[in-house]
Amino acid sequence: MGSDVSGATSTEATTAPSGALLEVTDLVKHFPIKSGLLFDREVDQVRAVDGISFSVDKGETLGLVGESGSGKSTACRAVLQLLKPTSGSVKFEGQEIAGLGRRELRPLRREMQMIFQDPYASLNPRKRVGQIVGDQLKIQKVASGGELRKRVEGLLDRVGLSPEHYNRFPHEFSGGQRQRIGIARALALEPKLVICDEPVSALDVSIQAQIVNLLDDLQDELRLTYVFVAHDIGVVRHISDRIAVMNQGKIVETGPADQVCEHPRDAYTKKLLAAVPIADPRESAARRAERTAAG
Amino acid sequence: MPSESEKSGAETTALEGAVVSPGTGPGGSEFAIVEADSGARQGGGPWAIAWRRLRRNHFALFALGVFLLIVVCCLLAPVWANQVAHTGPNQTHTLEKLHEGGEVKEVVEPSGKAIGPQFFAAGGKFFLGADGHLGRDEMVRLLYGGRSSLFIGIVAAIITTILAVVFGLLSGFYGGWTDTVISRAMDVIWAFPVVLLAIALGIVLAVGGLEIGPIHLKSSSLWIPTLIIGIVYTPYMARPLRGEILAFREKEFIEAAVAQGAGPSRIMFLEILPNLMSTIIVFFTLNIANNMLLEAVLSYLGAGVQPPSSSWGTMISEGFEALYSQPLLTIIPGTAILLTVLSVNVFGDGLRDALDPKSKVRFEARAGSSDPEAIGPV
Amino acid sequence: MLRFLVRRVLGAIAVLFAISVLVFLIFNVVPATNPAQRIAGKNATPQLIKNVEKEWGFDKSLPEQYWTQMKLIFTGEVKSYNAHINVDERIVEGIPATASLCIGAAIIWLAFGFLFGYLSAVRSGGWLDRGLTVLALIGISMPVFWLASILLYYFTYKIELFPPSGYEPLSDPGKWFSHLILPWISLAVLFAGFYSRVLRSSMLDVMNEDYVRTARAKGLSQRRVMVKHVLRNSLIPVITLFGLDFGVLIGGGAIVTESLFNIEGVGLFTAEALKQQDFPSIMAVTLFGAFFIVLFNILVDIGYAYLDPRIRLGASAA
Amino acid sequence: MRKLAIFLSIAVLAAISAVALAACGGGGSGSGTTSESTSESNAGGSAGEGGGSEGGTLKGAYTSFPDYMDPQISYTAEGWTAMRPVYIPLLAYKAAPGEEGAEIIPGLAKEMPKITNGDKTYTMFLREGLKYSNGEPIKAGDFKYAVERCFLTNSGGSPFYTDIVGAEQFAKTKKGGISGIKVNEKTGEIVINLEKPQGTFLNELALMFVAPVPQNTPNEDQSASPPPASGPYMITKSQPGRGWDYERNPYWAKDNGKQMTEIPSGHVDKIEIEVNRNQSTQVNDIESGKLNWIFDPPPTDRYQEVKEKFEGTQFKPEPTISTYYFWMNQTTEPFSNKKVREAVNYAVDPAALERIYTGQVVGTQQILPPGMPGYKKFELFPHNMKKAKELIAESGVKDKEITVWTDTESPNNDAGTYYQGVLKELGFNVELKILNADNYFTVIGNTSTPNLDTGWADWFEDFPHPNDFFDILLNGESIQPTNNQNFSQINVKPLNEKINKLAEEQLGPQQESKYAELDEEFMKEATWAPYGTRTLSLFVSEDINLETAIWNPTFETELTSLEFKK
Repeated sequence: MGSDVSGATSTEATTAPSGALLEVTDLVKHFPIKSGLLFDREVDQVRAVDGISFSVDKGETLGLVGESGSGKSTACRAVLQLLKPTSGSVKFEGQEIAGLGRRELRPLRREMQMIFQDPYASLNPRKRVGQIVGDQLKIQKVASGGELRKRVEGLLDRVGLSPEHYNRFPHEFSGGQRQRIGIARALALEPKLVICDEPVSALDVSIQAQIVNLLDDLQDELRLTYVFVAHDIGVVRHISDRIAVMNQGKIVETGPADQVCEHPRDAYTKKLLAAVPIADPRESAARRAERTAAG
Repeated sequence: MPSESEKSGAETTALEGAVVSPGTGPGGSEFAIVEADSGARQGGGPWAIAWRRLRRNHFALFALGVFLLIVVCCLLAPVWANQVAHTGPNQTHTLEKLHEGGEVKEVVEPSGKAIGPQFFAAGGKFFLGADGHLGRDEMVRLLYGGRSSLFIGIVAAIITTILAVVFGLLSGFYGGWTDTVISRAMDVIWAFPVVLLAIALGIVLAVGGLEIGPIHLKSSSLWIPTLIIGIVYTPYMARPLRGEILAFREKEFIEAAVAQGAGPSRIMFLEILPNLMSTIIVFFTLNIANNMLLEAVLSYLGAGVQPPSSSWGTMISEGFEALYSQPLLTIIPGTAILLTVLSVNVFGDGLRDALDPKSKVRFEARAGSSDPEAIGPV
Repeated sequence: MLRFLVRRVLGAIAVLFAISVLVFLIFNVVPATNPAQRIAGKNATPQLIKNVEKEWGFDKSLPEQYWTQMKLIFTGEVKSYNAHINVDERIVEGIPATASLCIGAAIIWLAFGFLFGYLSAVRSGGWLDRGLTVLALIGISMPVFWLASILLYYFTYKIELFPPSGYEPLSDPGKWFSHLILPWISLAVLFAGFYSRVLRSSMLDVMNEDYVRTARAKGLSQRRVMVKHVLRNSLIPVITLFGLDFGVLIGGGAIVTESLFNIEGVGLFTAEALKQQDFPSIMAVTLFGAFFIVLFNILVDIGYAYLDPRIRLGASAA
Repeated sequence: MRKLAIFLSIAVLAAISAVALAACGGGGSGSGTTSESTSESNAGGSAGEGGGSEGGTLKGAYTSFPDYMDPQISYTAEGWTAMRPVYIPLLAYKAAPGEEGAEIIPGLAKEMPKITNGDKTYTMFLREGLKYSNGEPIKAGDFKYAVERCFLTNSGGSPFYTDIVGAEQFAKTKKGGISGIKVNEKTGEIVINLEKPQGTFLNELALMFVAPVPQNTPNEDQSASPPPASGPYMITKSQPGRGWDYERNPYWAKDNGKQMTEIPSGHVDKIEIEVNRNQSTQVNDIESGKLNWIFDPPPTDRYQEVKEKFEGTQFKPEPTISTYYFWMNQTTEPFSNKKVREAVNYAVDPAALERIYTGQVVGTQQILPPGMPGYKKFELFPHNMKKAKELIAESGVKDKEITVWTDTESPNNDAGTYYQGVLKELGFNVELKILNADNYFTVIGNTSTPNLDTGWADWFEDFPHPNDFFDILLNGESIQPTNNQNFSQINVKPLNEKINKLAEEQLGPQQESKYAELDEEFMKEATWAPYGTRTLSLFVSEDINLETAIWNPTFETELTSLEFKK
């Protein structure tokens, strides 16, 4: 309802061309704080996501950046309906998905997938790689038997793993390899939208680049649309077309990646930029001084 | 542990996940440690690893061997009874005499004292002597009694496991009202002195048997003590399971499954349940041990296996009536229980070390299932 | 803290209520015998049975009977079916004996549990550890009443080292002690084995924690590290268990030990009540026992918070 | 061959036990004289007069507290033994062993009642100047109150007195008193009117149920504070479940005892009874002298050991007037078939059961036990398994499912197991139900309990009168839906009539022989398979004079007869 209007008025930069793949409007997710001597009453709320709006075009990468606790992860989950939003609208290919039931969501699940932050917690330790990647093909009744195996092996190959890994367990892999498994899982159904929730923040710096590059390659190859979430604005800048900066549940600034990074308007964005490590020690020292002055 | 603090704990983690940095979820790091410890590139699945560890534990394997040997012996009870002793477990020989190498011995003296162990002197008859006034063959009764004890121990453990998994999953996974109802019901049984509950049920059912709908159980049925024991221990297993499920529910791989469109039953049984298996297996073995001890207590108090069926518990209780004149009648079945339970416990210990060397469940499993309420206060 | 207490106390009351209803149902819906017939005696005429039914209120509706029963229990006027004993008085009279048994046994099992657990953990993997492990497992695997009867047979009958049984009041400490020593031992063996295992594993867990390694690296002596850092931090699970176990026992849980050794405590009374299916007594002892279990559950939670400052009581969702 | 050998050995055993029994009986009846001789020989040793030394504190033990410590309500041997020296009814059983102990003598009444009005009116007078242990006078009205109190407290004993005129009405309304009892407080006259003649009424007047108590005694259980005593001892402290103490009744020596010379005054000054559930401990405590007397016999486990060690010095077996039997429900298949019942009688072997009871039952195969007036030994069904099987074959009953009932008390449970084996051998499918002893008779006494086919039971006399067996256990008219005692549910009209007719007659030699006939007639019906009478025992410490200790068949140990040696 009136998404056009609100979309247009809230932030001019998000006024994306019609035919946006994902359109999020006034999305709110509050967690109640309950207390009371005898019975729990809701005494307050944590406003994890406090009315955000953005949209993502086909083939585009939107970077969502903010500090820990700014509500990025909650926003991702609310968009994917892994958490029920308190209010607001989420449109996927023009279809309202907020408030849909599990069964109604199931066909849509094929279209939007998520890559999780923690490659250790996001893979079921008791399942083999083949199952982890292939199960959804079964759930969505896309493939089974030998065909399923073939597809999974193909996927493993595509993300840079060996097909022999099919029967291995997650604990036999390193963090980077695990994240590749997570990516293979997300791509198994050839989704249109992939939400990457800090996919590299738990990894060593050297491996981070490999994964980011992999994601980049895959995007080109499969014409994927990404929402890329990170707390490190440097990583986000590298991969994103546009950037939205989140602080305390709200989007404080959005715009094309370079614009946001070169000419930040919001004080918070500036602060984030100041935190990006710089290779040159001198510059880094200067930045630090800047930061303390700002703080 | 009180369920409340568990619940509040779950709520806090849920919030932390959302509000605080999702970067360092406690779950993730825990798994990392496990991995680091077990050697990141260890080959094979979790079961293969566990099996390799278990295979090195000779003591535990020996215990398993002892247990299996006992099981096999008890299964062979009819063979011994028919081929060697030539008598049944409930056949009385009050007035019979034993002709043994020219010597004639009375199976039961007029004073009621029974014949002692003959070993092979009488061709295997009365191998361990007779059981008191009735002159039943102690060895035959021991073997048949072992069947009852093992049946109760194992089947009750199966019942407990099924109930606990179902309740634990429903309660831990669905939360809300389901959780409240199940948790409160568990609280009640938890606060009920276990032996008291079991005995109360046992005594009441010993009179009339059980008739619920199509189920008719005679009062002498082995199923009555089995069911009682199975039900009574359920909360001790369901609670720790629920706790674990609550922790798993917050793990990202569950979200991943949801994101793939998996339904609740798929998540419960295919995603969560496999992760509970090692806990369940550990509980299961400990349950067998504890069930056999509880069976003994119940039978001793007249609320367990009903005579003339014998179990090791009833045999101790019968032997106890002749403790001063024939202490062997108490010592023999007691030793049988001790050996069996000890072998299960030793094996269970090894199994736990093999399956989950770092697991916190180690303590919970013990505290929960062998909660002294159950076997201690007796 | 207040919030925690209020909630737990209310929860406890609800649990006790549920238990009382459960016991009431078990004995009034399932069973086959009419207590009036039993009370009336073997030669009873139908008129007599009717009189008994009326006087004891068995002709009233179940909720009414339940209400009367609870009222009697809480006003201390409840009488047993069998001998018209005042059940509440009898329970109160049994407390000293039960307390003597439980406290004494607890001291023994804690002492041995700690000693064995500590040694086992310090020498983990060595022969001493293995020996103690086997000992502890044997203790855990033994039917308590069987151990008790063997002790009875050997020490009171065969070599007559200890007086057979019965409870002697503390007013004669020598007698009190000699009569309780066997019951203490037979009750303590299981717990000692169990606690030593729990302490061992929890100490091993703590020993692998970083701060212990740090303490060691700082050059603190082994014993100092073990006692000051490891032992202290390993206590939580043991304390938890102890609270729960002790609550059960003090509430009359030592049914078999008390009846085997003829210790006139709550457990013995429970055993008799169960044997005679004496409903009022069973109801009262069950509530009594459950009360202690619930009480010690609460105490354990408080003790928890005291030992581990990371746990805050009543801190839900905040 | 082998069977014959067994049979012979049983026969020999039976003969030996019969001889032994005869010897015991002889010893018992002669104990009066021997005790005098020993007391004379002991007299020089101490200051005591007569027997052993007077005074001292007797310590005793019970395995459980009596059902009630209240004369009107208690209905167990435990209670009766305990209160025997405390409460004296108008009439009393003589404090003597064996048959002599069945003799009824005047208690608080001056003499035996005059029976008039076609055996329906009993008139007697209370002795004068009697006092309770609290100093209050004993009044004639106290007797009336005692009878009424029986009904007011819903005592299990009250059914004995429903034949008194107005008693049934009183049982219903509990108001207005029992019109059939008239008392005159001045003269002490007591007149009791019965609805119909009752041959057992003298016996019933001598029961503890109607021992007078002060009229201000509350009409509820007084176990914790028993009413004041009329006998030689008073209960000074009673802790239900734990124990109780006696001291001498100060008014006994001064008043009551002077008049009731036939009631012994007792030897010790104090008696302390504790409840000790562990019977084995009780035995140890007797051996070590910590206890002087125990109520219950040594546990089966240690019976032989004690018997061998102490028989004649501290221990003597005492026969009781009791019958242990298997009942067979005649209203249902297969026991409605007389051949089956006979077969069971042939198949059950009392010799086996003697062993199961470790020698504490003496085999018999009839209703009335030795010691009961009217007992005449006969044996209709000598053990014969072959014949039993033939009878079953003749009866045509095959593969019938039956349930055998017994209780948990050892060795009754073993007896049930043995019986189950016997029935299996006869070709039945048998399920054994072993119920808790406290509940057992209530369950099998409820005729609506399913599967009441056959099972174990015992009966100890309430008083030494054969009517106490036949009327309660075998009269078809006394079958009732609950608290039934006629477990076989036998209902044979001519036999019922015979019982009813004999019940109205005072017991004499003629009646006794009629009861003996009745005994045989019931056994011809094979309504029970009786297997023995129980032997209990007296076991005292070393310093108690066993010779003078008296075992009364109704009240068991006479506490007043126990004295310390020297």
